Amino acid sequence: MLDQFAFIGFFLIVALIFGVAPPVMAWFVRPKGKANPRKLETYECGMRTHGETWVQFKAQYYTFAIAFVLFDVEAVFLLPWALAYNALELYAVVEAIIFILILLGGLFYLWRKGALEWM
Amino acid sequence: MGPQIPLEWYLFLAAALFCIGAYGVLSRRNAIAILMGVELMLNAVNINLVAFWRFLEPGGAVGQAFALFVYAVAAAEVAVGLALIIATWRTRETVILEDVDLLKG
Amino acid sequence: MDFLSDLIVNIGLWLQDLLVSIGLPDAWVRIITLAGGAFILALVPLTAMFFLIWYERKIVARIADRLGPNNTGAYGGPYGLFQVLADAVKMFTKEDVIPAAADRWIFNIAPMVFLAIAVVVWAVIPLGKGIVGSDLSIGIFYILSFGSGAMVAILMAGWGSNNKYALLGALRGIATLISYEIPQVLSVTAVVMVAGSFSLVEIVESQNVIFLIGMPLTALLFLLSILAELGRRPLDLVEADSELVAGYFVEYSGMKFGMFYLGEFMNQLMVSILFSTLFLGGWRGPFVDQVPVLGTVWLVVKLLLVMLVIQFFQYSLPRLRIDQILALNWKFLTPLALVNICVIALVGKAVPYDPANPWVQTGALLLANVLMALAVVGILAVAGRQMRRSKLAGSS
Amino acid sequence: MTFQHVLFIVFGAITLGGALMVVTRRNVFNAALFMILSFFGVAGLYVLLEAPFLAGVQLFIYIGGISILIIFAIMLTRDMMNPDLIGRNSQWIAAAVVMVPLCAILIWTVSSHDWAAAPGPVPENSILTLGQALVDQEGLALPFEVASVLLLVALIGAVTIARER
Repeated sequence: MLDQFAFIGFFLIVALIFGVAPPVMAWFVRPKGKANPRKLETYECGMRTHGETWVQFKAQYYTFAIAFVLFDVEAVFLLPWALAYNALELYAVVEAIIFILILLGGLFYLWRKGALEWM
Repeated sequence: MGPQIPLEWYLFLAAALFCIGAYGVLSRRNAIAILMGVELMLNAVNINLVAFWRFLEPGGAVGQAFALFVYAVAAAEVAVGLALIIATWRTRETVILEDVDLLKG
Repeated sequence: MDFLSDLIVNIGLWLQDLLVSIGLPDAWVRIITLAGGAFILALVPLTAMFFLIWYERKIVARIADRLGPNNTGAYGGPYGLFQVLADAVKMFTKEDVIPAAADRWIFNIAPMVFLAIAVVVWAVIPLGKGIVGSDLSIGIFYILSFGSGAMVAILMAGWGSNNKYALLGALRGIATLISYEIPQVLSVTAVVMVAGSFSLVEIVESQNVIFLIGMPLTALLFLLSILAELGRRPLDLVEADSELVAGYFVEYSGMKFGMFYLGEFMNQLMVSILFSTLFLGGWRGPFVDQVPVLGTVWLVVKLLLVMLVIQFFQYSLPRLRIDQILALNWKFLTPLALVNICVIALVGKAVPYDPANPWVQTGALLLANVLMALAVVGILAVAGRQMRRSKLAGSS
Repeated sequence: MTFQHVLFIVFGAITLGGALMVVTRRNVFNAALFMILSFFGVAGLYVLLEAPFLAGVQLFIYIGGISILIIFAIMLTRDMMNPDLIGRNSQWIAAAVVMVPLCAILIWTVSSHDWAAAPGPVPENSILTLGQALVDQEGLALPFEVASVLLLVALIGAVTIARER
């Protein structure tokens, strides 16, 4: 198994090289020199930027992020079950379906409570 | 070819990671940073679980399965913890735990 | 003829023999072949890119009733084929502007992380019969887990730019990316269930009947989720060029912008191959057993088709609003994906797979899919009528 | 010193170095990025322990899920923009004084025990065994269903708390 991952290790290094190489190569050919301070201003369609960038965002983003993480974990539980699916008995399949339906019930509850609406 | 690294190395690493995480929990003021420390501690626990699975019972599934359950607990803990932090932020405009002291009003 | 029939595999073996014959120690031979193989495999998407960007631009031009790159002069080459090369040279020679307000470290690292992640997933994709970097036992899960790292790069870019448009674009983009990852993973779960393996090679080999026939709904779920993942219209909130200028990479210029562009194209190519591998049988096709090189040709044909479908979505549909996109995912695709898994699990147990006659299970699955699709359409019709009625009642 | 030892030291250094930066950086966003680096190192350790599925889960849930959640929360509360924010509280010296001996005690305890030598290789189908054990009535079927209930409770609870009313 580690033999398979040896290639992944090399590939990881190669991918990092591919990531770092373009800016380094560009450094040799691109024009350098001090840029006009106007050019270094934050871009905002020609206007001066106003106030902090970190304006407060809707908590609604966070609601969906929570649902995402928990369904992610559910998918991770389902993946080994899916791999073993062909070797399983019917009751094991039904167990996993109960597992899915419990979370689906939670999703429907949130839906009825209006938590999935974008306000 | 079995693993060439002794079990102790993993346990040392997990112990160090756990202590770093606990230090983060005890010494940070920002509630989100404290949660990050908790995550590091959970990771240390998981390293231990997987290392014991590998060295004591590689044929079984219990070690890996419990690591999966720890993931579920970690996800639930982070979701609820951060939701509390955001609810507190909405009413008190702070994430500094020392300022969130309801008894002082 | 023997040599021709398994061209790429034989070249690899020949190189290995050559290295051994010069008298290098075994460990060095292994390291050199692994590193060389990794480098060559990483070059494949990069070189394919030059053709595929040209292909996309030609399709876009035809949809918009234009000609596309067609300069036959010094730079363009025949049919404008070298246009992309000229663009790349331009990118390299552009000035590199780092905004004064930016967080320099995060700003500079973000495109590198993005491109590195776009490259790293290529390690497990089978590009033809016997041509695969490493046939990992967790193959498809490896791609999914590294793919989720791209979100971190996007957040880094949005944050490091210190620009309102960039940060808002990153947040909105991440909101769609994370939402649509759920149907993607769940549709992959359905494929894994039927194929019985995570390894992409084994998934291809188990497709005696391509999975598209047995699981059209799963394929549709996967297609929609990759559209969102690529930031393609109708789900292109990540960029939304008319609202957010360019999304999370507004502040990037020169080669760093080029890296985001290149990374997105590599992702597009990767998910096209993934779709072909999971649902269209990958490199399998007629005559592959006699001439294995033909497998790569079949794969290229399939992935060009998938890319064509993606382009049609991209350039003929309007963009959805963010509330519509999230509602589509959480109220429709995610429940459908979960029900889909349940149905496939039950049907797969009721009609077990028979190696002698693979069409039996496929037919049962197809029937279940059709029934499921009819039920979904029925529920949608009833729900839509109710919604219209309540609206009418509310307005009067 | 074999190749595996070198890899272990590299990944261990990534993990511990990232973790140290997490607990010492003032800027919470930077701390979150170092936390991601630390998680990546742990995934590498899982590969060395021949648990590739868990390495994938580590990337998938921790980097793709939990870290994103934490960064979202940082962006929603934007408290690191506060200029007079000090990263650590008044008891940080006490915490360090407690934690260094605790770490020493843990390491001493671990090293004073005689641990079993490494057994043979992990069977090829360890993920399959995991999948079967998760839904096995004799095995972990109950924890499996309870995990689902836990996720359900966390989903409803967290969304209800975080919602704007």
